[in-house]
Amino acid sequence: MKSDIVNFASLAPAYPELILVIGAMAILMLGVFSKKSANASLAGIGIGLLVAVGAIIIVFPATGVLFNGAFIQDDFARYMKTLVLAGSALALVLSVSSAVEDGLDKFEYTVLVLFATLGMMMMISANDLMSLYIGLEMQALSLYILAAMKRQSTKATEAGLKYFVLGALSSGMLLYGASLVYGFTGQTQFDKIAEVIILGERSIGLVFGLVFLLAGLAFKISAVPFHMWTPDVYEGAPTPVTAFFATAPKIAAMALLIRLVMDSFEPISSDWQQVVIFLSIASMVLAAFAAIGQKNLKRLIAYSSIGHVGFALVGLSAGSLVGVQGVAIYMAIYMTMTIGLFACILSLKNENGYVEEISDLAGLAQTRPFVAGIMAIILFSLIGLPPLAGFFAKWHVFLAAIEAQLYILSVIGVLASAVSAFYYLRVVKTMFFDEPVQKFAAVPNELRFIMAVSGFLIVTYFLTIGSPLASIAKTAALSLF
Amino acid sequence: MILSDNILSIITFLPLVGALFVLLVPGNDAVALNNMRRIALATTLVTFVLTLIMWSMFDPSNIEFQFVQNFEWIGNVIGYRVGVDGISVLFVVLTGLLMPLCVLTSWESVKKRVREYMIAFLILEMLMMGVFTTLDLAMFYVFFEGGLIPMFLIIGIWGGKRRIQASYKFFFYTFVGSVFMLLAIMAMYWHAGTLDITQLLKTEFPKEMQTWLWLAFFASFAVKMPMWPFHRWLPEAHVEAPTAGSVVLAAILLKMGGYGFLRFSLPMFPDASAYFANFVFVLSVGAIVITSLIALVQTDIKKLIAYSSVAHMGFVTMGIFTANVYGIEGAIFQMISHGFISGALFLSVGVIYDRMHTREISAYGGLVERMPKYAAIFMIFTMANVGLPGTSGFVGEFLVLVAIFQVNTWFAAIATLGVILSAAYALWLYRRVIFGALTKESLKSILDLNTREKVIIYPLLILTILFGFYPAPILDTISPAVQALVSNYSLSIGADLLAH
Amino acid sequence: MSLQLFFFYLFSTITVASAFMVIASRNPVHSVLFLILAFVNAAGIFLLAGAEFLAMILIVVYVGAVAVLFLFVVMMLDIDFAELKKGILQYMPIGFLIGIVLFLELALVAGSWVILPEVASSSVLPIDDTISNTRALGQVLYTRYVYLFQGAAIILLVAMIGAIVLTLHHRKNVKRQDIIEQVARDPKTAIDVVKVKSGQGLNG
Amino acid sequence: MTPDIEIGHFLTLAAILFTIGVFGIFLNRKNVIVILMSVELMLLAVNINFVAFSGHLNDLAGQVFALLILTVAAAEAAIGLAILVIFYRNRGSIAIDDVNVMKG
Amino acid sequence: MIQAIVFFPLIGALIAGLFGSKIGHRTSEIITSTLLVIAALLSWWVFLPIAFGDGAGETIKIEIMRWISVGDLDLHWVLRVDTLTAIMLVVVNSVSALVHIYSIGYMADDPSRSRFFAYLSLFTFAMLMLVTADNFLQMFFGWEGVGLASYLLIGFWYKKPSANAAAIKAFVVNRVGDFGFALGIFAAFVVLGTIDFDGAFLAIEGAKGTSINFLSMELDAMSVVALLLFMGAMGKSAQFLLHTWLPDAMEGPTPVSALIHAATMVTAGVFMVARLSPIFEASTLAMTVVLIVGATTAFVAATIGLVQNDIKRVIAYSTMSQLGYMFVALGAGAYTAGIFHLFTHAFFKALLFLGAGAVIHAMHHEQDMRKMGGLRKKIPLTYAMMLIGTLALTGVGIPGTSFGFAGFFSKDSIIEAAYAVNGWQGTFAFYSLVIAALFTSFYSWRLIHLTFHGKSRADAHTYEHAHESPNIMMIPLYLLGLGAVVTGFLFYDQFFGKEKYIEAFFGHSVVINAAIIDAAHHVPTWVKWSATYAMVLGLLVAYWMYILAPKMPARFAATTPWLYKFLLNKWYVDELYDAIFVKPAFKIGNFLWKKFDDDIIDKAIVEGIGNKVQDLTARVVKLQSGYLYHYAFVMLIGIAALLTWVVVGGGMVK
Repeated sequence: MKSDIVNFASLAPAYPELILVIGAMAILMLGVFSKKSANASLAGIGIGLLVAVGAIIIVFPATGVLFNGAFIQDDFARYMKTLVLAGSALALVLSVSSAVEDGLDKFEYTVLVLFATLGMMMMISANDLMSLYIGLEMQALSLYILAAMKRQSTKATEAGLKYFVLGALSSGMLLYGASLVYGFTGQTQFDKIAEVIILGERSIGLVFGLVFLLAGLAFKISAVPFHMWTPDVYEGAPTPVTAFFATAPKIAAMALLIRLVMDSFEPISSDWQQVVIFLSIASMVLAAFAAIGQKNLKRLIAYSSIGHVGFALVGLSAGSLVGVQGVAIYMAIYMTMTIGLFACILSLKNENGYVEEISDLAGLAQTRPFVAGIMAIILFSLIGLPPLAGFFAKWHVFLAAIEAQLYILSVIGVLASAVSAFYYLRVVKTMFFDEPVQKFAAVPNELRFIMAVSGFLIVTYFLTIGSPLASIAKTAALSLF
Repeated sequence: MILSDNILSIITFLPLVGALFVLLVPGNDAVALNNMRRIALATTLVTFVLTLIMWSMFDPSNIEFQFVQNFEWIGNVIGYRVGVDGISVLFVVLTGLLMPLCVLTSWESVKKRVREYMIAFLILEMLMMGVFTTLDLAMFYVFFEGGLIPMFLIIGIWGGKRRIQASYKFFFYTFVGSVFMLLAIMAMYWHAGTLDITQLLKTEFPKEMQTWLWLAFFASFAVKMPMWPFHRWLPEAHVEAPTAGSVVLAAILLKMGGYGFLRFSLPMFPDASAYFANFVFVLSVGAIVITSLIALVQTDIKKLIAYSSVAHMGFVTMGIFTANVYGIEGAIFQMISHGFISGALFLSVGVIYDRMHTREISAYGGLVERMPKYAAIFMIFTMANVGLPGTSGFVGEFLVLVAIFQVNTWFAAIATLGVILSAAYALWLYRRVIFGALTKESLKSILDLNTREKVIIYPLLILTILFGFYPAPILDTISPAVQALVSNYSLSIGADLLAH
Repeated sequence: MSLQLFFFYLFSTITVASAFMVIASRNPVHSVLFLILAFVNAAGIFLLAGAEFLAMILIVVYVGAVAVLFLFVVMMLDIDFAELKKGILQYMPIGFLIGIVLFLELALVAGSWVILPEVASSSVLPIDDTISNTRALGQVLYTRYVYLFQGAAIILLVAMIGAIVLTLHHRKNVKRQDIIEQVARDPKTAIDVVKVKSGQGLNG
Repeated sequence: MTPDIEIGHFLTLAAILFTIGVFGIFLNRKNVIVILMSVELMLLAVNINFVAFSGHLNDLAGQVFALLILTVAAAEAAIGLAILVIFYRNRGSIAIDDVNVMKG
Repeated sequence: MIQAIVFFPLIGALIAGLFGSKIGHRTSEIITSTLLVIAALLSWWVFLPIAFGDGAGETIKIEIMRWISVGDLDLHWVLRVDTLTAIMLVVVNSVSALVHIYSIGYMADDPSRSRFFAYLSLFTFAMLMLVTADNFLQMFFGWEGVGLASYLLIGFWYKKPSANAAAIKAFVVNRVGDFGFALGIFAAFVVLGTIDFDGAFLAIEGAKGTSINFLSMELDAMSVVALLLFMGAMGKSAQFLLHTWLPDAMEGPTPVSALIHAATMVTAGVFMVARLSPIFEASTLAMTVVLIVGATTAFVAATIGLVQNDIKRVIAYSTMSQLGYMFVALGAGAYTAGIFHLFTHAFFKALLFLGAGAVIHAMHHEQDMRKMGGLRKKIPLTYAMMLIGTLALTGVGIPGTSFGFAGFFSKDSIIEAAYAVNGWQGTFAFYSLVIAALFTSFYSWRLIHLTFHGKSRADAHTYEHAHESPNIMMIPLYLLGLGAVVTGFLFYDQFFGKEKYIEAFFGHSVVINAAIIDAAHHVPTWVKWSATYAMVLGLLVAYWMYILAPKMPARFAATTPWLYKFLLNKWYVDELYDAIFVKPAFKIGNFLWKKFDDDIIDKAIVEGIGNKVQDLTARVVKLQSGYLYHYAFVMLIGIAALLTWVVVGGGMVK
């Protein structure tokens, strides 16, 4: 009954988490004991904290398994954590300009984002069903609160309520699955589970446990049919929160899903593969169709994110190194695009407040050419048109699917992407082909910067980050094999 | 030599640099707009000169790829590889030639959002150049598909009344068509272990696989060509696009399909190509006859020319799949010459559209009265379109027909019928627009070609006639490469026959 | 039937019945009370399974805290007796079908449990019958599971922050005690002498 | 200490409770709070599973897991009720059919 | 020198066409005409030594440059001159030069004369390229070139809708012929392996008797080649079934009619068959077809000519009929006779057209003969010239002597040759030709009578102001008149005299079939006289009907209205084509466009998919009802489905 922590230095792989949790509590204290006007600077500190943690992950590549196997830090975890931290930090940056309007001008907002991030990092590093659960819940509870944080808003509270109820349901399913897996293997640690599975034949309880676990995680990444919360929550939650929802938690949950299936259930890969394929097809197809009818930008993005999760799962379906690498790349590109897109949306404010309807964007190319240009780039990239980054994202995952000879999945996937082009183009059309109807307030500088960077990365992906990202993602993926 | 090593990369990416400069031009006043136009023109002109230099350095007798650069790139899967051979070199030159003309065409007719327009065009040029120079299959797809974005915007922003439907149609037809190719490319990668086209050309794919790959590529190229019955996007896109857009569409974008067939379908999937040849022929002659008949009844000038493009592309596909030297050289020649001719025809339509702002045939008549020079030029291009000997339009058609006659006389006979029909619709158009009495009030003060328009059209005119009488520069350039292609093709078909 | 089995059936029957009543009763207060009943019986089941500490925790934390919190909220929100809305039966058949399918599948699992001998013998944390359950848990919770323990602690912190940030209202019109202000009062500010004319009253 | 009662009994009980919880969620049209209770029932089912497995596997980890679940579920219930309260403040109702501003 | 002959017209065309507006009409006229005259003189310079001196020498070949070289196909631009070409050079350049000169007068009032002269010269150039071709494709170039030029010339008065229609018709109908020509070239390339003339002719021996799969039929290779090529000839030479464009082409200015539709373009078909005579010789079937088509054309055109009222149309049908004669000669194997008729016909037919032009000029562009009459006194010189032309056309002469107008010699040669052909086809051809000769005589004299004799039916003003044309128009007439008189007896020996003369003259430029020539020379005397009888009979009837009893024609028409109508409407061929080809083409086009493209592809498929997508979208969106229990329900259905799927699909249930 001993802990494997012998001294402080042996905690090195968990330094990022430690720093984050200490920092978060420090900010909590600062927030409690400082005036309301200090909120913005607290957010700044929070961003700095996230960046610092990210820097530590990148600069000090300490890897290893800690806490008797509950926590693992490897290249994959480092890659995904970097993405998550970037997503969280950017989400905080995005909220600066609209904090007051969105009811986010509270220090608790920063703190909760930090705790959510901590949860995500725990998810990514989870190597045990228990740490999986704890990380997941830490993240989820923070997010429930964030969604409902604009508490005077009917929409936000409804979003929080829906998210919470369905999230709790999904947690129940996940736990039921965890209990079955535990019961049928006697283990909670991922690698040990795999060892046990190899020994015996696959039993029905185990497979059911797997399915329940997958369902629980599918909820977190909002894969169909566990996606129902997504459109409503995206629409209802304050926009910066939505931006946060759409990026970091998904990446974390996807990382967790990957680790779970690749580590624990590798021996019964055909079982989880068919589930993942189902989730993937359902997500791609449903999102493509459902999004066409949307008028609200945030709902549109919600469906879009559902679709993109479907595409990412195409890579996972292959269950191969190339597939994991593809998903890793996909999530990075997806995050870049999504953050950029939200920066665009948050930069559009007219006399009635922030723009949420697609029709409000009419003629944006003439009134705000920069925003419209970046947004168009991002939308084309989301469609998956070369030479933009979104194409390469799809390239990597479909490459894996083809290698695994998942032809039907691939064909459905590419057709779904063709259908999805329709709704993205509608936005482009509104911005570029229609005549302008309204005026917009000036664009805050930090958003301008985010837009520019994300646009630049998307456009020059194949020249700049494409190659390094591919090799980093490959290193990350290799650590799972 | 630095230039010859990098010339293809320079040609490909120079327009991008130009686009960047256009982006950075400050201000939006008349001077700034003119500066943007000048930058665009200069960029395209320099690119054109470079393509000419490249052509002059190109050694036709060498059937290998030339000016090659090759290194691994993204994830060691996609490589940066460029190079041209006899089949692709002329498309590069054609693209180089037409882009300055397009910029010139848009000089005055495009008044709104000049900056975006020029950027879109320059990016489009880069992508088109990339299609023809890249030697990596994935990058081919990137360039091939990337053209959708600028073209979608060009049609949608600067197009005519129904521009939105047209741009959507253009986008979806081509997009849906090409996604299958993407999957096929991946399958090829896993089979061959590389995306290097030079390596893939040496790879033998199993027969069963060839069939699927061929069909996937076909879906993409057939839409792009476009082959009947996948052609519906073309008339609308042509009609609604601004003049320069139509020119690029007709003169270059359509050629990507033919180029693709030549570069991939034929050499990489020879068995499947042989198997599907008759299928292609049926569609091709169908295109020739059917779209010619449809062209006959059009009321919109651009639509008529668009349909005639489809018919002409029918000759191209037919020529390619005859898989003999006449057919393939004819097809390539036809593509190049169609580049001049259809480009010039759309430019010509643009000339009167700029003046009258209508494309309805019935709105014109008797133009020769006021515009004799225009009438003469339009006549020459009409005749070239009809395939009159002495124009470049003839040589390609003739070679293709010679080729198809050797393969199947039925197809040859029906395709030759197209010769009659093309005369009918082209002259019928000419008669209604140019001839007749000038009775319409609106036309009474219409002006003949101005200097800028002459500068645009004369080069095409000269080339059309020059290559009609002396096609050797083109044929000599492509000949060895085509010979090699054909002999490899028949070798693999023949070898296959022996195996059975 | 052994005594243990008898009690198992007793507890489980009551648990299931009260669980059913939780979702079936029309009065939310009754639902909460049935929930408490279900928890108490579940604690009995825990005891039968050998988890004494958890059984106690269930009663202390769940019955004592969570369920009471539920009750509190139900009372606070003063929810009406909801009448059964129309259309509820519309989804009944399909809902029932799904439920049955789900149950049957879960039951399928129940009958299929086998454990490999090598798995059984390689337990990570074998239960030591010589020490009490509570002690055993205490031994691992702060050592082996310190990471998860800390994580759970943070979750509770988050829940606390959340509850406060969501529900704490600084209402303007609510009177609060401010000791400094109370102490600092003097007659000048506290007393206002008003002369009231007869028959008019005091019109504030 | 391995309990005398067969594991199947526990699992079946858990399955019944889980199913009841599930029913409670989607057949309930009255108010949201019952849904929260249904979730508690599901978690109870899970805990029964864990405890039963723990006993039969002779492994303490299951009980630790159940302990964690109890802790976290309590926190979750707190958050849920907090959200419910502010929702009620906004809408004056927690009837399920009223949670329907956003759809489509 | 050859280059000069061929390219002077091109230079003229370019100058007049490109710089016409700058240098003025008069300068354009002078330049083009001068260049043409020089070219014509040079042509004679080439021709005369062959005709009267050393005879045919080596074939001259002048390579200009490479053209298409692909695989085994190696084509060059080569000017090839042998006797046949030399004859054509003379014909083309002479007539063209005269027409140029004539046009200076005729077109004096036209505002865009330089364009006209450019077209004329361009036409001449194309024609020269055709006749100097050394391979099929160059010939095809010239072939299409004249098609283009004729299109431009017919449509010269672009404001007239009828002129436009006629121009398009000419081009398109010619293209129908070209369809065959093109296929013929392809077939020749396949069968003979090359499409250079010399190479192809050499390969004929080997190709004889082989068969080719054409349109899924196994056919004799040479017949396929020859017949396909002949189809081209039919189009260009307005043979029956592909003749409809020729009468309509009279919408062009009259000099154009003279140049194109009399002397040069229409004879291209004849020239082609003669040039390719080795190929035709290799196929009996083809020869028979040529013969029959020619005979039919001669007859049909003559019948139609009987009732036409437009002065130019009468001559046009006569042209068509005479072309039929030429093809009969070719079909009979008497190629030189065909060429002979081509040669003489060029002069007298051009004369007739230009004369008609002079009449029209005099009558202020009135072409309807019913509104003429009595012009003899007003324009006697024109009358004389027309008379010469008519005498030549009807073939006035005394058989057995060397007295006769040009047409007499050539036409009689053909009739004799036709008689000499064995078998039913020979008989058919012979009688068709004789009857055609009768009709020819009738309508020619009818033309003369209606136009020049009797009383004027024109309105008084026009008649009063009718006047002789200026000299610039009359001099070409005189020259052509001279030709119409003398070319017959002057060149009879070279074309259809003794075999050795012919051989000396033609060399190897055409196949000389000694047997048929010999047989033609030894036909019975009645045969030799038959044409003359027919001519005289026709003359007499015409005289009776139009001078003695002017009411007869109307009564005649009234008694057999169906025949009259049938002929007046040109055998209803136009209407037939309209019904079979033109209207259906537009209808099918419309159908394919509106029904197939618009309705099926666009509406049904593309928009159908679009609507399906919309439907699906609506349903999916409806699923997202906003109700929590629905959401939960979906999740639970999802998990239940997944569980079931892995259980059933994963083989967990045994």
